[in-house]
Amino acid sequence: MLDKNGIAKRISRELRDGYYVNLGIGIPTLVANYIPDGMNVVLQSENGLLGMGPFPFEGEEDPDLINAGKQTITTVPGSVFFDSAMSFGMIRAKKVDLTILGAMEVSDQGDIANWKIPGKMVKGMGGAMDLVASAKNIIVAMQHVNKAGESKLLPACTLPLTGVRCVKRIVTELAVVDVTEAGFKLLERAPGISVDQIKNATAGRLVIEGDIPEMVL
Amino acid sequence: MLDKNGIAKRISRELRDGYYVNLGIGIPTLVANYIPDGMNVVLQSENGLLGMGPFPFEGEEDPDLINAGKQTITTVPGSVFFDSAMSFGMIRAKKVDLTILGAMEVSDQGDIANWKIPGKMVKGMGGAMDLVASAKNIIVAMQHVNKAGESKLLPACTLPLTGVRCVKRIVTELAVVDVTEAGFKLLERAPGISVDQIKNATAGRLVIEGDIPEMVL
Amino acid sequence: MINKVVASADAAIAGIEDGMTLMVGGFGLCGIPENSIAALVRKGVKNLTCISNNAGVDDFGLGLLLQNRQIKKMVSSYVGENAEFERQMLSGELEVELIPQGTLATRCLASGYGMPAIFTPAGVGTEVAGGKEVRNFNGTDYLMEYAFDSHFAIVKAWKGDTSGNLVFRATSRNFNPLMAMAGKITIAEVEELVEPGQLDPDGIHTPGIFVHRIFQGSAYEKRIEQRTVRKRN
Amino acid sequence: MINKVVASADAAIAGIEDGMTLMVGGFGLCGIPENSIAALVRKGVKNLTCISNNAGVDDFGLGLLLQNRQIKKMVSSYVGENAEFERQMLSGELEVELIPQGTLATRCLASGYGMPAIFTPAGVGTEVAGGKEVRNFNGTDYLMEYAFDSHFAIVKAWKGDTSGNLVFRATSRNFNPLMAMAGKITIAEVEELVEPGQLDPDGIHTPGIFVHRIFQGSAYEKRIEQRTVRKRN
Repeated sequence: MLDKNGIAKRISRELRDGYYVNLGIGIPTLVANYIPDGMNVVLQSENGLLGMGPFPFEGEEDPDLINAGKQTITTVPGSVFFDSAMSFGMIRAKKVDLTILGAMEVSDQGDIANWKIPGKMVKGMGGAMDLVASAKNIIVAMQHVNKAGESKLLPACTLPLTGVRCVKRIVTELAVVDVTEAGFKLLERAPGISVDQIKNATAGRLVIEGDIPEMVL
Repeated sequence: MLDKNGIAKRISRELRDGYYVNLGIGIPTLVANYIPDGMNVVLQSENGLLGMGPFPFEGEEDPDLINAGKQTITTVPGSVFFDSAMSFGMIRAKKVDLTILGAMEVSDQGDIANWKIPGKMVKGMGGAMDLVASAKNIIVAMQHVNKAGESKLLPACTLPLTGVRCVKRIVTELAVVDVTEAGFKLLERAPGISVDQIKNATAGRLVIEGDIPEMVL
Repeated sequence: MINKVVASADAAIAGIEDGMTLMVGGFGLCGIPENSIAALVRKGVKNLTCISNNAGVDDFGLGLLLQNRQIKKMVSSYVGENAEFERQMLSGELEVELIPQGTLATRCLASGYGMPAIFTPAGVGTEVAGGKEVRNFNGTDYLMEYAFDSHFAIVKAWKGDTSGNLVFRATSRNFNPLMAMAGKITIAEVEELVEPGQLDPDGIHTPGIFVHRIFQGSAYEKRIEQRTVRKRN
Repeated sequence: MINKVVASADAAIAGIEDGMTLMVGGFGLCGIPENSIAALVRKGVKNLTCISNNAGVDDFGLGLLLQNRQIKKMVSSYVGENAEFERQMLSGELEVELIPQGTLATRCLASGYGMPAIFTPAGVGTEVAGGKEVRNFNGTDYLMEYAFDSHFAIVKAWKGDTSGNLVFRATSRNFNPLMAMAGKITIAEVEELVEPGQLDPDGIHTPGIFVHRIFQGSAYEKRIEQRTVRKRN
């Protein structure tokens, strides 16, 4: 079973040289720590920055320089700032190659719910609805089951949707699955996890064809 | 009867302190020469400049700095450059206080034709259709009659339209008229011009109420 | 050039009355018009509708207006991290309209560019689409969303000149130039006010034509919401 | 940062084939991609559709492609001052679609921002409205106009860095940043190519994400169409 860093590490293998990538809050943010050496990947922060760098050294925080999670950050050489309309413009025009974000639920048609739990304080969707509606490639980083042991990979989402038929791939502590016409297609098992464990943790349609290899991290 | 400079001079009396103004090609361009001393008027050039200055001194022409008529120009302190979408954005959002442009024909409902003569080479409308569709105040600078002596202030335009019901005021070599519900309303006579001369030169509905004063230039 | 300078934040917000709609720039606490917000608190205008990406924190940013019960409705994309906000919302004192962030930005752009409506795929198939026109272009569904209509926009820039030209710094740009374009009356506060000609005409983000009043703010606190740092090796 | 540098104008235009649609930046002869146009002439691709505000003059700018019979159709707002253009148009060799300048600019913006269509009042009640959807918002009629779809965009900037970030100078900006955003593949030629980090991140007009290929041009002629000067007193 993978921990959060393991999920981030596995997702980092989806990166390609020359990609512009938007990382959501939570596990997706950790992916930045696993960009392979020598690979040129540019991070987009939807509050108006291309070329996000690491967190600043203590004492060098700049209140005018934050990411979409409102964390103090830095730039890299070649960074550029822009307004929010241009930021979502480039997202909407599919200039961002890969969007990685978290989810509460994903359906086996690729619907995603990650912004609202009825009865709880609603904080808002931020940029998530724009990102999922427009991304040319969306990978979801999430836990396969919730704290009560219930599957979060469902036949249909029970929570209010963030976007429909948009998720392409999901990486969890147990598995990598793609969203296909036939449902979740199992691609890889986490180290030490059996196909049966994944079956039991998946409520949506799960397609298992041939031998399912273990992830290479 | 006014010459071109006279028309421009009369139009300059429509300027107000703090106005942003777009001047079309031809007579409207001359209006810049008659901005009253001490009055702050900012000229917008729709190819991407606010704060157009005079023509450059010989030898100081900058090929990267032209106006919408493709003439070399200069800037003034506080000038700003922007792209064509923002330029027409500010025009469309009615941020430009006054647009002054030429016309081939104007109808007594305020329709304007100034871009195309059937049978002749069509050069294009440039920014004219955007300007007339969006300007909050449009003044037309034009000749009252064409070279054949025919009125250009008509009951209806005969040429293809540039915009409908948009012209507010017209200044010609003979008169100043406003476009009203009842047609062209005569406001002022050019020096030495009689009401009858204006009547004879106007094919559209002409409203004459009371004494018509002579222009003050 | 036209002089847009007003003497103070209090002078800048003249004409803002109870019940009006204001756009307020900033993302989180980054790039918010601190001086103008303080002036609104002093003035005590009530029943405001605020269009702003976020709602500040309990004791800073728009949170100050919330504390003071001056806001009737928030139009935002994300309103977390604000206990007083949550209390007022759950008690029904505060109305909240949540809008996808890109839709919020583009509706500002639409206002500034005189476009009555725009199309975006954000929110299609979700509760955000409720009651909205859905239109298919080239096989993709889009929602039609309207330009914002607000009485005032209040923005914060890094530098500005007396004719209202504005330059923003780093990610404090965010919604500020968009709201500056969208306001019927736009108020800009700047860290440094300069004379016309002192800003590079190629580097101005907001042309002065969009700005009606400008003043140099003072004592910027620039509070940081998530101070995240790394250790030196 | 991602390196977008190509060796030459000829390398930059690789993949442009007969019958394709190109957006070409510039206003008149101001800010046109001189080196790329020369490369297109050398390559001899034919039946091009060119979306560009103007069509150059007889012997410069897009006029060079017209002279060489490489353009099938022009999509422009103004095409005066070009005798060869007039001859080809009147003889039916050249197809011309005239579009209001603001509509042209905003249709580029729409492409760059992923919006399938926009609304503008320009052309309502004129022959430009023919066949288009008219829609009334708040008592005003607007035409619905579609985003442009083009294979390549070719733009000229003043400075650029190897990752494709662009800065334009004075009014040579015009349509260039809009078309840069709108191209499926965007080619940028610059007067000065620098390393990432050498351009002010607050002053970049076109972020490199929109640019696919960049090269430093040479021997810019920058011809002036209307040399207007005043006398020194």
